[in-house]
Amino acid sequence: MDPRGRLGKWPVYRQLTGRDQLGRGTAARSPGTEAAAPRTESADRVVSSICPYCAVGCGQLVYVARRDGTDAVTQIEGDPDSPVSRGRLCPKGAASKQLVTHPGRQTTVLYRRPYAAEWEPLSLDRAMDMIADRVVAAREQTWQETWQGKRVARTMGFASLGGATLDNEENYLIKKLWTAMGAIQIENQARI
Amino acid sequence: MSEERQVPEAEFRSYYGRPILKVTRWKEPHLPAYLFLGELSGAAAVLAAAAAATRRPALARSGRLIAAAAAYGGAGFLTAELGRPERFVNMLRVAKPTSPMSMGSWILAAHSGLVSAAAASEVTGQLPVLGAAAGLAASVTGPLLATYPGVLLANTAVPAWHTAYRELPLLFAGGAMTAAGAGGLAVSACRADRTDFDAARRLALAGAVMESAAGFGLERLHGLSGEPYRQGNSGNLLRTARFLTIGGAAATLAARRSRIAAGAAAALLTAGGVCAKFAVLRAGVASARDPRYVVAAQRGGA
Amino acid sequence: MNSDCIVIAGSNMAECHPVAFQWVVEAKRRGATIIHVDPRFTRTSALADLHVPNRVGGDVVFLGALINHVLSGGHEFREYVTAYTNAADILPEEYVDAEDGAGLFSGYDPATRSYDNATWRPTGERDLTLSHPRCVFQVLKRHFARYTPERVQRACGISPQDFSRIAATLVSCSGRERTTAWVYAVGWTQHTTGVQHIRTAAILQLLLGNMGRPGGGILALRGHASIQGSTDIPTLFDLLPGYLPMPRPDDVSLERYLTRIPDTGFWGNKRSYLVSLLKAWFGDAATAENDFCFGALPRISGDHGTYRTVLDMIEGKIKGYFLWGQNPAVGSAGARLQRLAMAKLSWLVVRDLTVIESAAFWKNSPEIATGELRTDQIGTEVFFIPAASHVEKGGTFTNTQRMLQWHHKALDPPADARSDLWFAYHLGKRIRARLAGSTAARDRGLLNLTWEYPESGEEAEPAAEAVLQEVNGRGPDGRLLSGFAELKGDGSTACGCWIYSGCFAGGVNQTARRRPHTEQSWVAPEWGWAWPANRRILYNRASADPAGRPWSEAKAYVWWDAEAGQWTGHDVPDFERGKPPDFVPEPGAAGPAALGGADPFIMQRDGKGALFVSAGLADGPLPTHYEPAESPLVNALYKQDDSPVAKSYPDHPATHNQLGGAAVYPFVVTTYRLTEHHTAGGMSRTLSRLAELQPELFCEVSPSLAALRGLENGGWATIITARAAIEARVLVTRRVRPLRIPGEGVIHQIGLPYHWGSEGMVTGDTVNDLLPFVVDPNVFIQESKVATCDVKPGRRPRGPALTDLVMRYRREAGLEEDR
Amino acid sequence: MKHQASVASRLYGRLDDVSGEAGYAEHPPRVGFFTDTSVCIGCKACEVACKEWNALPDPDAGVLKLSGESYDNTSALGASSWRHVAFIEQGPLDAGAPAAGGLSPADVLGPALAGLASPDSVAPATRWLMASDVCKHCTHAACLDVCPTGALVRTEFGTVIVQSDVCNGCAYCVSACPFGVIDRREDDGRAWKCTMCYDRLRGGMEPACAKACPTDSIQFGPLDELRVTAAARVQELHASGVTDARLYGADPDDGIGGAGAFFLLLDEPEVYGLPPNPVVTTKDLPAMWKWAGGAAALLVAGVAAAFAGRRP
Repeated sequence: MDPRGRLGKWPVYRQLTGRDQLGRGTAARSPGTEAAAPRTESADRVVSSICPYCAVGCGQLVYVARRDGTDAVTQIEGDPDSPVSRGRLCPKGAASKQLVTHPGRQTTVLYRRPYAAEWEPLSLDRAMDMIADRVVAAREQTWQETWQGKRVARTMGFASLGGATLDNEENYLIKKLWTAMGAIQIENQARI
Repeated sequence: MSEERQVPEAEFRSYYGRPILKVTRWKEPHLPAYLFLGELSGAAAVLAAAAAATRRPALARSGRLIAAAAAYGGAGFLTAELGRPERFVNMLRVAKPTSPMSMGSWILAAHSGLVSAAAASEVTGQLPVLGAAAGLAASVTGPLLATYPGVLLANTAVPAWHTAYRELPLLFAGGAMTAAGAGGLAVSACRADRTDFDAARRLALAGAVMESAAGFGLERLHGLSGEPYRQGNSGNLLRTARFLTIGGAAATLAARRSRIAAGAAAALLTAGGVCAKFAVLRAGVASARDPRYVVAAQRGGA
Repeated sequence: MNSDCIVIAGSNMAECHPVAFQWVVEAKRRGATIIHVDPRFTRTSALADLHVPNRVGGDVVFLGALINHVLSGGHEFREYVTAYTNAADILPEEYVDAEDGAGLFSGYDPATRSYDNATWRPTGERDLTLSHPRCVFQVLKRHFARYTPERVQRACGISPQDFSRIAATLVSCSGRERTTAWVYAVGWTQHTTGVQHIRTAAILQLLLGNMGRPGGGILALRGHASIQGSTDIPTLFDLLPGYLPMPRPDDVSLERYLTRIPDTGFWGNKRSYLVSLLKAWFGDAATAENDFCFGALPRISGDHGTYRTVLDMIEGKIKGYFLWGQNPAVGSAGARLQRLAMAKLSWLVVRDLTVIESAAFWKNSPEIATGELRTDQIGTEVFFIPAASHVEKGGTFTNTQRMLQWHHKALDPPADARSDLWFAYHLGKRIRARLAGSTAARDRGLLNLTWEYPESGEEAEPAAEAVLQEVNGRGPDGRLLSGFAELKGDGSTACGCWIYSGCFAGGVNQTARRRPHTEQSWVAPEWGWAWPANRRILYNRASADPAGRPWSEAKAYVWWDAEAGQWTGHDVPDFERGKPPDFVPEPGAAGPAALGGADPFIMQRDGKGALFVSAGLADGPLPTHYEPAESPLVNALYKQDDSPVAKSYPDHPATHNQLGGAAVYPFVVTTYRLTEHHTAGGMSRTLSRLAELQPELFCEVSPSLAALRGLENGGWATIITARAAIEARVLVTRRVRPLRIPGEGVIHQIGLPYHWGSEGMVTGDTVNDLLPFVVDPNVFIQESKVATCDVKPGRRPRGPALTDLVMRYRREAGLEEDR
Repeated sequence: MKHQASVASRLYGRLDDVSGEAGYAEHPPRVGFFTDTSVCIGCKACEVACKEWNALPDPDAGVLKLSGESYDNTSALGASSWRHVAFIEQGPLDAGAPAAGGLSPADVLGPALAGLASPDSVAPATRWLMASDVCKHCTHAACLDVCPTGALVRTEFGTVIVQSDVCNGCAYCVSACPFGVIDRREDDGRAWKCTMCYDRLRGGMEPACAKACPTDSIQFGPLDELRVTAAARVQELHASGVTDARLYGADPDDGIGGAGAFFLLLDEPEVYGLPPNPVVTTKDLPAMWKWAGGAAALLVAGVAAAFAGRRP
C-alpha cells in the first residue's frame, strides 16, 4: 500500500501511477471485489444428497453453515461425481435450496377442529397422542375378522395414501406398521 | 393482449416484437432540467466573462449569479436522478476519458467551483481579482459543460442518439446561447443602459438560429434511426420546440422597444430550449423501445 | 448412450426427466436417431430427429403395426427369438385369439367382465422352426396381421410415410451389431390399456433382440424420487415387499399361499423370501409352529385401490386418512370426488412441507365456491404435521434405474417438522403402548412386531441405517447377508425385502457408495447399489448368444469366461455365475434349477422372454387395440370397442354415469407435466423460483381449433367435460396439430398441464377435476391421458352457475342424474 | 505480451489481452461461455441456478402473468434476471429467410388467426428454437466504458462485473449496452447484471448456470478453447444437414471485439431478440468529443460576437 495510505486508495491516483490509466480494471477495483469469494467456502460442512423431485436421482451437494447458533443450508447444487447427472440439475433440482429454506414452509403443527373455519396451533406431542387414539378407535370400530365366511383379520377403518416421495426406510416402516395393524387400504402415487 | 407492440411485419423479424435494447432509466423532468441548467450555467459564465471584458459590470454580475445558480440547480437534478444519491461523490472516484459522464462530472465540479468563487466575490465584493480570474476560467469550463451532454447521449447504443452525435452538441451549444441570451434579455430589459440589452439580444438571436438549425438537422437525419425526431410524440415536441424558438427569435427582434416583448422573447426562447431537451429524451426512449430501429440500422437499412 | 436409435413414446423426457436427457443428447452426438412419438411437439421433440404426432389412445395400433412390419418382413432377430423367447411354444386348440373373437379372447365372462385363462396355457410342446400354426410366433403373426400402416393412419393420424420411416429405422438399428432403446412414462401407463402398451413394446423389443443388451431394452421413466422404491417396498394394498402378493382369504396357511405363487425361475425360492420377511417383522415370535405368524397378516379381497377407497370414503365408510407427501385434491384423477370424499372423513392427517390443497380443502376447495360444500358443515378433523425435507433426514431413494442412493442428513428439521420415519415409528410406539396389555387375537401381530430402532438426538429420530439393515436381512448369527441367495425358508434368516438383500452386504451401506464416475467404468457399479445384486441391466445374459459369446464386439456386455468357468463382463451378470451356457436342467426340476444355460429371463418358468403371456394379465395374453373409455373414434379393428375388462365403478352413484359422448364433448383432452413444476404443485407452486417460470394454468390449442372456437392467444378459455369445467389461459401453438383421420375428418386435441390448485404463490383451477374414475384392470392406474371435452372462449362462471354449466352439458349428453 | 495496446485498439476492434489492457500484470486465461443452443431443451435450470446462487430478489407475486409467448414467461434479461431462455416456435415456412406468407412467431399473436378456416391452412410447428441468453461480457464493453464511477470493471478473468459497493445508479450503462442486458433495479437503485459468478471463479468453481445445464448447452471455460470447440461444432452440424447453424459473437474482429459469452444459433440473431451486428458505441467517441469541442468553440465565438460591439 502506498505510504500516503488514503490517497493510495483513490482510484484516480491509481490510474495515474498504475498500469490501468483508463480506470477499466485494477485501478477501479473496490474492497468488495477484492474480498469476493464463494459462500460455499464458509460452509461448515458439505453433505452428499439426492434430489427429491423426480426419479432420475441426480446427485446433490448440500452446503450447511452455522449462523447465529443455528445450522442453515446456504447452497444446494449438483454433485459432479454422480454417474447419473455429472453435477447437472434441472430447474426443480436447482431450486432445492429454496424448497428447504423458503418461508412458506409450514414447520409447526396445525389442527382444525371439526366444522371450524380456521386452523389452530397444537403441540406435536399432543397431536401424536390424538392421532394414535383415533387410529386405535377406528381400528376397533371397523375390525373385520371374517369376510364372506373366510378369515381376513383386517380393518377398513382408515386408509393411507403416499410413499413415492418418501425414503425406502419410511415406506418400509409404514407398510410394516399398517400391515401389522390389519389396515389394508394403503396406496401411493405409483398408482396415479 | 400485446396489440400495441404489433409492429408492421414487412421486412424484419424480432422476438415477439420485444425491445432489443433497454429503455433509458433517465427520467423526466430530471434529465431535461439538467441539460437546460447545464447549458444556461455554461453560457452564462461565458457571457459574464465577455461582459466583464467589455465593461458591462451589471451584465457580468447577473451572468455570474445565473451561472452559479444554474450550476447548483443542474447538480441538484443530476444527484436526484441517481439511484443512490448518497453516493454522488463516487462520480469523482475515477477519471475515465471513455466516459462522457465521468468527464462531465469533473467539468461540472470545476465549473461549479469557479462560478461559485466568481459569484461569491461578486456578492461580497471581496477578492475581486480572484473572482475575475475564476470568472474567466469559468468561460473555459462553461462551454464544455454545455456541450458534453451531447457526447453523453450520443455515446450510447440508442440509434436515435448515437447517429445524432454531430447534431446534439450543436443543439445544446445553440440552446446554451439562447438560454444565456434570454437570461440577459430578462435581466437587462429593465435597465436604462441599452448596450447590455443589445448584446444579450444578439446572443439570443445567434443561439436561436444555431438551435433551430441543429433541430432541423436532427429531423433530417437520414434513415430509420432519425425517425423518432420526425414522427410520434418526440417528433411533435421537436417541431414545437423549433416554433417556440423561432417565435422567441422574432420576439427578440421586436424587443428593442418594449420590456414586455423582451420578457416574452426570453420566455419563448427558454420554453423552446426546454421543449427541445424533452424531445431528445423521448426520441431516445422511442428509439430504444422499438426493435425495428436496432435491426434495420444494423442490417444496413439505417 | 450406447443406443443406435432411441424411441421416446408415451414420455416427454426432455421436460420430465431433463438431466437424464443428457444421455439422449450424447447418443445423438454419436449418430443415434432420436424419434419422439407424442400428441404434442414438446421440448423433447425439439431435440428429436423425427417427431410424429399421434392421436392419444391409438398406441397399441401403432406398436402392433410395427410388430406386423417386423414379422411380415422377416426382420426379426431370428436366432435371438428362437433361443430366448417363447415363440416356439404351442398353444392349445381351445385358445381363441381376439382376431377370431371380434376383439375378445377365449375365456371371457361378460358378467364379471374378466377372463379365465385356462385356455391360454401352452401345451408344453415347442416347434423350434416356428412354423406350427398354433405356435406363439404364428399366433402373433395372425394377431397383428390387420395392424397395417393404413390402419395406423386411421387410428393414430400418423401418415404412412412417417410410419414406414420409423419402421425402417427400428429394423436397421437392431440386430447383432446395433440396438434400439424404447423410453416410456405415464404417457403410456395412464390408460385403461396401460399395461398392454408396455407389453406391445416388450414383444417388439424381444422380436428385434434388444432386451438385456446395452443400448437396448425398455426404460421406464418413473415420476417421483422414490416411486420405484415405493413399489419395491410397497406402500401399496396388493403387494408385500419384493413383489410378493398380499395374502387372500383362501390363503389359510403359509403353504396354501405359497402354492398360489408360480414356481417360475427365481420365484422358486419364494418360501425363503416370505419366511425371511415374517422373521424380520415378527422376530422371535415367528416360529415354524405358528406358520411364522403368517396368520397375523390381513387378507385383501379384491380392489382396495385408491379409487375404490375414495368411493367408500364418499359413503362414509372410512373414518381416517393419512396423506404422506401426496396431494389427491389436485394430483389424483376425479379430484372433485377426492375432495368430496375427504369431507366425509372423521379425521385426516396430512404430512407435507406446506399446507397443500388436500390439507385446506375444507377452506379453499372449488366446492366451497360453488356451494356444494360448506366449511361449517364439514366435520373432518384435520391434523397438519410438518414434514422434514430430504436434507433434514437420512435414507435412500430408489431411482428409475432400480438404483438405491443414500441421501445424508445435513441438518435437523426446524420446529415441529419431523421425518416420516420418525412419524411412523413414534405413531407405532404410541399405538403399541395403547394396546400393550391386550390379549385380543387381532392385536397379537402388532404386539409381536419388532419395533425397536436406535434413537438419536432430543427428537429421538430412529436410525434409518438400522431399518435398511433390517431390509437387507440378517443371518442366524445376526450377520448382515450379502444377497437373496443366502435366504433360508426355515426361519434362520430375516430379511425385510428379498430383492434389496445385499444393499448392506458386509456391513457396508452399499447405497452410500460415492466412487466418482470419472474413476470407474461407464456402468459405474460402485456408485449406490442397484437391485437385484447391483445388476445395472436386467436379463443381461441375453447380451451373449446361446453359446455365451457376445452377439457382437460392439455390443459386448456379459459373456462366458470358459477358463474361469463363470460369467463375466462390464456388469454383474443377471444369471447364476457358475451355470455354463450349455447347461440343461433335469426334467421336472423347478425354480432356478429349471433354468437352462441359455435362458436369460430368469423370472420366467422356462427362462424365455414372454411374447405370449399365458397367466398374470387381466386383459389378455396379447395386446389388443381398444378405444379409451372416452374417445371421438369407434374401434376400427374389432367389434369390441373399449377394453372389456377396464374398471369404471358403474355401481357407485358418484361414478354411475361419469362418461360423456363425443357428440357433446368433441375434442380430445390430454394432461401432462411441465419441467418447471412438480405434479400437484406443492413443491413448485410454493417456490418463487419455479412459480415465476410458469405462473398460470394454460391450455395448448392449435391455431385452427382456436379459430374454430374463437380462442385468443393469451386470453381465457373454459374447458368442460362430463365431470367438471375449469378455466385456463390460452396458448395458441402450432406444436399441437389437428390430426386428419381418413373417413373421420379432423380430430382436435387440447393439452393441459395439471399442476395448479388453490394454494401456493401461483394458483389456478385443478385439471384433474375433468377426469373420470376409469382404471386399468391389472394395476388399477387411471386413464388421465385421454378424455373428451368441449372448449369455449372466456372465463368460467363463478359460484353455483359453474355447476349449472356442467349440468347443462350433461343433460345435452343424456346424462341427467347428478354426476 | 505487449501491454500498451495502441489507443485505437483500446476502444474498438481486436484486443487479445483484455485483462492485461485493464492493468492486470499476470492473470488467468480469459474465460467465458459458449452457449450451443442446438442442444438447449429450454428447461430454465440456468435461470433458477443463477437466481439461487446470487440470491436475486423475487418478482412480487402480483406481477406473475403468463406472457402468451410460448413457454417464455421471463421475457428478457434484467436487473433481477441474469439468464433468460428464449422460445421461438417456427413452421417450415419461416425457418431461415422470412417468406411473405410465413408466420413468424411475432404474428402468431396478431390478426393472422382471424382468417383461418381449414385446419391445414397453418403449417405445423417443425422447429422450436430455445436459447439461454446472458450478458455477453464484451471485449469492448460499452457499459464499462461509460461507467463514470468505476463501478463496472474488467476482472482478472476477463469478465465484466458491477461492483455493487461503488455503483450510485447513474444508469448510463443501461443505455450504453447494445444487447439490452444491464438494468437498474428501481427499488435498490443500483445497476445489476451477470457477474459470470465472479465469486465462484475466485474459488476456482464453475458458474452456477454452466454447472446446472443438463445438456451442456452452456459450456464454460477458457475463451480460446471454447472458440475452437464451437467452430468444430458448427462444422459437425453443417455436415449433419443443419445448415442454419452459425456462431454469434465469436469473431474477435466484430463490433464489440468478440464476446466473452458467444452463441451457436440456428436462425438470424434478431429472431432471438439479439442485435444482428452490434458495435460498441465507444468506437465513435473520439469523433463525438471533436464535435462537442467544436460546438463549445462556436458557443464562445457566438458570445464573443454578441459582445463585439464597441462599448461607448
